[in-house]
Amino acid sequence: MSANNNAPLLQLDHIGKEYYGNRVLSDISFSIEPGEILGLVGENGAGKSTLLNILFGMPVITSTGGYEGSLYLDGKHVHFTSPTQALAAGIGMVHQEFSLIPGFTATENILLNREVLNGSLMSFVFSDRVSTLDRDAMRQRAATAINTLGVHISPDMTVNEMPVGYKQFIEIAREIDRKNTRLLFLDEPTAVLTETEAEILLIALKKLAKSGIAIVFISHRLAEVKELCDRILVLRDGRLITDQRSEELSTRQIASLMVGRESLRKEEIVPEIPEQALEEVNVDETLGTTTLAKKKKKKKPALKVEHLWVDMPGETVRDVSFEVQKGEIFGIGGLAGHGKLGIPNGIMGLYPAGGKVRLFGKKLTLNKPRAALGRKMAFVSEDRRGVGLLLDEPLDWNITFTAMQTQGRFLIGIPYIFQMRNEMAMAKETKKFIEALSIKCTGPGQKAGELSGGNQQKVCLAKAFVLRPDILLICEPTRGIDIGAKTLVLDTLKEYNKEHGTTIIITSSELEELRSVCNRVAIVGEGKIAGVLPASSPAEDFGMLMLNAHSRATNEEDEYENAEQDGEKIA
Amino acid sequence: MFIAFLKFLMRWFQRLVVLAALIALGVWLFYIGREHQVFLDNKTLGEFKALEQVNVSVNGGEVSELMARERGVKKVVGPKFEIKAEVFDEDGEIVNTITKEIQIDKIEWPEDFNFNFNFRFSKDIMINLPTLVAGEENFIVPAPR
Amino acid sequence: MIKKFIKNAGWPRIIIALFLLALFITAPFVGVNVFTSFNNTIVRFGMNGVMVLAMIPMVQAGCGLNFGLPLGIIAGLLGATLSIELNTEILAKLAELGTQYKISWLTQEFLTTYREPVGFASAIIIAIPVAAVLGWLYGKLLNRVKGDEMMIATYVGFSSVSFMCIAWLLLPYKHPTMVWGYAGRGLRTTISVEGYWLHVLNDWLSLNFKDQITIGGKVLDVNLAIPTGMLIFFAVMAFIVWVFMKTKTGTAMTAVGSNPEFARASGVNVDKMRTISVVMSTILGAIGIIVYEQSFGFIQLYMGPFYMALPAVASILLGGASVNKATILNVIVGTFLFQGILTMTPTVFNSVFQTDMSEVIRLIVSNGMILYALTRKVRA
Amino acid sequence: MIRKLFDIIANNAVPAVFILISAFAIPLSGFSASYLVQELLTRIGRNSFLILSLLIPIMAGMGLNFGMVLGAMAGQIGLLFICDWGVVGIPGMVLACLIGTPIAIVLGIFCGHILNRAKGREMVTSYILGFFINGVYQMVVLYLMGWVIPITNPNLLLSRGYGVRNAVSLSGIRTVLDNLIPTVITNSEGAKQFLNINGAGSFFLIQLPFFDGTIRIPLATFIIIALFCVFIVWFRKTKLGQDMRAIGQSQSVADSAGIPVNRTRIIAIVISTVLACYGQIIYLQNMGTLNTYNSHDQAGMFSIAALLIGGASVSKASITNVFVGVILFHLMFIVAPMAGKNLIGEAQIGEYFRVFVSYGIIAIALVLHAWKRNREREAARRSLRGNGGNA
Repeated sequence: MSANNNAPLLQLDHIGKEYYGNRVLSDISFSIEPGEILGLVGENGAGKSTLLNILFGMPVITSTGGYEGSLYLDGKHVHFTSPTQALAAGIGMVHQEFSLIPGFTATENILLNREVLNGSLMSFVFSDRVSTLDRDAMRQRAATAINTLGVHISPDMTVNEMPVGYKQFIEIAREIDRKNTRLLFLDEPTAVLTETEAEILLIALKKLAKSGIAIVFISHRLAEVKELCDRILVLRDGRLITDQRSEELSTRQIASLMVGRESLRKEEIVPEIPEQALEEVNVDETLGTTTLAKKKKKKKPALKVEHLWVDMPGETVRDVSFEVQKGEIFGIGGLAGHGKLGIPNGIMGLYPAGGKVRLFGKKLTLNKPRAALGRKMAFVSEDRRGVGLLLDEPLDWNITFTAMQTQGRFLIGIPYIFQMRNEMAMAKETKKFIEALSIKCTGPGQKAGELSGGNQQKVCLAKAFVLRPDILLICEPTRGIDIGAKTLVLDTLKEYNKEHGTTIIITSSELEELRSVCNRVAIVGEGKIAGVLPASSPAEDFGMLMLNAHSRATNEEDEYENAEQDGEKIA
Repeated sequence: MFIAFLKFLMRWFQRLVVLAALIALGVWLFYIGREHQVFLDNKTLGEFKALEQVNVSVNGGEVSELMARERGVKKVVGPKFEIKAEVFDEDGEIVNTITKEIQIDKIEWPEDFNFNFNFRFSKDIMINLPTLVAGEENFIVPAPR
Repeated sequence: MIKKFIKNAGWPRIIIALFLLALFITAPFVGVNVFTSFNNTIVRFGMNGVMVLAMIPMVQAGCGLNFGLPLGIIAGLLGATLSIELNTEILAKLAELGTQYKISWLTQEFLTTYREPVGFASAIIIAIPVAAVLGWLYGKLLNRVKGDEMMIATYVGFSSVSFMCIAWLLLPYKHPTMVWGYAGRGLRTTISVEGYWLHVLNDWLSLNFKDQITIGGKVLDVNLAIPTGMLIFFAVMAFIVWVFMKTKTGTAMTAVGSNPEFARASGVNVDKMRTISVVMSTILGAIGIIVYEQSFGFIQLYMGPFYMALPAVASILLGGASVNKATILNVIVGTFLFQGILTMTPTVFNSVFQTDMSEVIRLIVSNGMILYALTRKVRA
Repeated sequence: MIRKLFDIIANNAVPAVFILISAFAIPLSGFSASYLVQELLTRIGRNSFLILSLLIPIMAGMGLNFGMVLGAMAGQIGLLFICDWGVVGIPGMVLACLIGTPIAIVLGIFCGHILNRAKGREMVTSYILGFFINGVYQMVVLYLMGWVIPITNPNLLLSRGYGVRNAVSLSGIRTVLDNLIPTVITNSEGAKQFLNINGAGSFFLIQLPFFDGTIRIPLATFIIIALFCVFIVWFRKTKLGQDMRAIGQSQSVADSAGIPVNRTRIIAIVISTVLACYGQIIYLQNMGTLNTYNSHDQAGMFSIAALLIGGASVSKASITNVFVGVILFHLMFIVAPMAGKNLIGEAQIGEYFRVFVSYGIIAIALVLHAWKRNREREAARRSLRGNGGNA
């Protein structure tokens, strides 16, 4: 330990980070004292994970050019280039994904790579790794660590037999067992816990803090954050917005700080687009008015989804129902991992799904991508490199392949008997889109893998446009591309909607983006629709919808009340 | 820091010791495990006439009967062996029994001995029985190639 | 420029090409007749070409290198042996059909003149459905074990060969040229195709030169026999594969190999495409072995097909293919290089060192090439 | 419940089928019990060590180490040297091991590096690597030995003056280990006969009155194998063993816990290669002749087949699997040709049958493993949905 007792345990000084010219963090400064619990909140993409990566010395940071600013531990300047260094310095981290070995017992997992060893003669010649394990001592240490948390888990239970909540405790116990751990980062530790488990955890964390360990707690459950933490930091768009004591903030305030009030400027622009779109296609129900609807026959919605469930790993959809009108741009938002991506993927048949989906009144066969494509739906996947593109093939293949396979275009010959690729037609079509979307490339023959992220996304769009879809489903259209390309992609979508009257469903984690493009936005939480709002609704409403969707149903009402009261006080 | 370095040094030292021990073990195994051919020669060499009959055994093993001008071969393992020769006269009576321990690698060859380069490393020797029986020292001659 | 070329071609390929070039250059100086060697290379190219071609569909569909080629070879062997066993019956049946349906050209006379090509064709025609069935089953199996195709393919090949060893003994073949004389049953280890379809492709339109030329005061025999027919056959097969890869199905297959998720999202039935590729590969393997046998002169049964996949796999990799991308050009270049080395090393090394190192070089080059391909990162 | 039953059957199906085959084939072959037991004991002594060398890479999640032939080659090179130098008996064997060890370590490190570059397809890579190193081995033994590498014994070299002969007699070490502690089991009558022939004193004689026939037991070899089993049990308890188990289950978790994954994987392969080297030396001391260019070829395949027949899988294997496997596999090996001959009148059929079984069993094991893994992946995905609630 350092002799300098006045210095804070950890101090961040003007930390910033850019990924390929894309700024994700700027000018973050704060400090943590021993025994303090800090709540770190922010939307997805606000920069929380990047901040953690920097503090934990993850290789992602070093391999992308390091970071700006400096870190001080006990007043001494530190720079971690690998997690091992961070661990050695006493920083522990519990990740969102479990880092446990399923076939091992709790003991083995807690003491992974820190096993208690018996001495052995062989270790002189080889290394300590040939010493045998002292199982009894290990079990005792594991039991101590588990007891500190106040739960009762047998140290001999194997992890794959445990309920999810237990796994989380084992993860934390592992960090506690590390003797030198002084600072603990917990990334959404309660997300998988039941209510009682979460309570036990919070108590345990408080106890830990009393023993002098500083804790940084990251969660979307604001009530928890407020209850547990001494101080709350709100991160938005890579900036530190607030650093206040938790008593001074209400959950509602936190929520609005997270979503941002400055976006009023954008809101002024938003309403224009839906109005235009509405006039052209004469669809009205979108904004809740019914006046124009009577002129036309009661039209069937373009897409009607009832009780949809989708089994997509990490993005499970439980029970979702909504309607989208013809010509509308419909947004689906929500936090990552809550199933918003599962909806379009499920409709397109890419993951096992059930429920009822009707296209213009006719039932759609689920679980068959071919059926969905055959009904003139097109899909742009969120996993561009994994699903969206043939990285090793030229652009013309990428753009025309789906149309070729499902609509029999770009082929010459006799259908069902002998059909060859019409490479001329393919190249011609591709050139058309290269020009229209100004895709930067050497020509239709260039491989898709060689393009930049933004241009790859345009290729994905072109692939969908070639299909001349009635309904276009787009996931995360702006993920991982730079700002210039972002606006271009969004503008393209708007234009396409205007020109062809195509119904577009956009799924995105960036709420602002949805609000700027869509007519209506649905917020998904826990695999269900939390609510559908017109894009022009105030940002706070969206924020509360997201956060409420996230918190447990039992807490919901109390929280609202508290929030309102708090809000009044502040006002 | 320094202690860590010492530990590192110590470990390498220990490894070197083990390595050296293993090499030494190899050399020792080579020394004790090598099989040699010992040719037994009952021919006249210089002043020593071939013997009528001699029964020879090596390390108490099988006995070979060698008549005059006969040659036999025995295999021995290791650097040392004991040879036992029983000399018979014309009537088949034992006249002389000689037991001799021979250390192959300690054989002193005469100065003027003409052998090729790796002879000393070679594993085969020949014993001239008449010379041996006569009690002379230089009864060991190079093995036939 | 050169750097880019090296990067595109890959250093092992360049080393091997230079090695082959060096062999060709040294050959005349050590008294090896370059023309004969070159001719041999061409013949062996034709013999092996179709089997190497068999690698393309599976590689393109993402099933990896077809180490299970022996399965196709077995189908070919069945076709070959049956065509000999049933040779007279087939000819008689054809003649009967000719008279029955009044096909003017299908006469007894025609069949006598073209007995050999008909026999060859019948071998292929019998082999194809067998290969298709085996390939279909094999494809279904490979679809269940995605990710481990290559190892399983190897052992499917091995076990099918050893299974057929039992079958060759027990199958009721009767033809006296094929079964063991003393037992009257059980097929022989090698069966001559002489009198049936030996060299039907080699001799068809073959170009023969016989001349003597003098280079630098040395008289050199030029004795060339270019197996035009076999090369044409290979070209036709290559063309068929090339055209197939350009069809709608072929395109879908390539996409499946390139990114199965993309293909699935585009409405392609991934498993079906993979099965088709395996069936194609197996059929090509079956045809390939028959072409090989007509030139080699013998049908090799029992453990004969055991290691036949390895040279074919090595050839296509040598030609520049990777574990998931292969073209016709890879096949041509690779087969030529590989067979070139196989023909040149024994002759040249024999003349220089008076020993035959060709077996060792074959082992190192072919397996080294496969290792190189396996250890390359597939996707960044 | 039904699933559990299915699992139990599936896990032990292979040994069960082989027990069944043997039950039919043994009476068909007409071999006497004492002959079978004698043959089996010999083969257990001969092969167990080689098979045991496969266990450690399986523990480290690297699958079946087809690269064990590398170790076998290293062992053979050691044997060639002691043959040349004429070192015999137990010292000869130990010296061969000492010479083989560094070669095996170097080859193992090489193999480990290659396999680290081909993660996810270790098996096919190690398999091809075996062929590749076989080429290098042939080059060394056939061209360099006697030329660059000093080998002088004319009994070893080809008549051309360099290169080693195809068949090398290992008379100097033949069965030295097997007969180090000579042990015989027989009945009282056999004992009398035996003593008449061999003289008293130099044998452990175990008399079992009910026993029919005379059986020699390679006791020293068994002791070595037992020691090796103890080693494996001990190794599992070490930190290194624990790390390997961790890596075998999840490389990424092990890596994030700070375990040097690649290095540990290399160590696993090195250990396996070195042990295979010793295994091959033990194998060949029993055989008594070294087929310079073929002996190692089959070592890998037969060992792997035996292990799988013992009920092991690509990801899980125990010492029990080794012994069950070696007994069942070799029982079939001994019995099949005779059974084939008596059944169909063709010994050849039995020969081919056992080859077919060896390859077939590996193919089936690989298929089952891949199948199971893909199924588990599906199940894991399904459970992901299940824990959050129902649709």
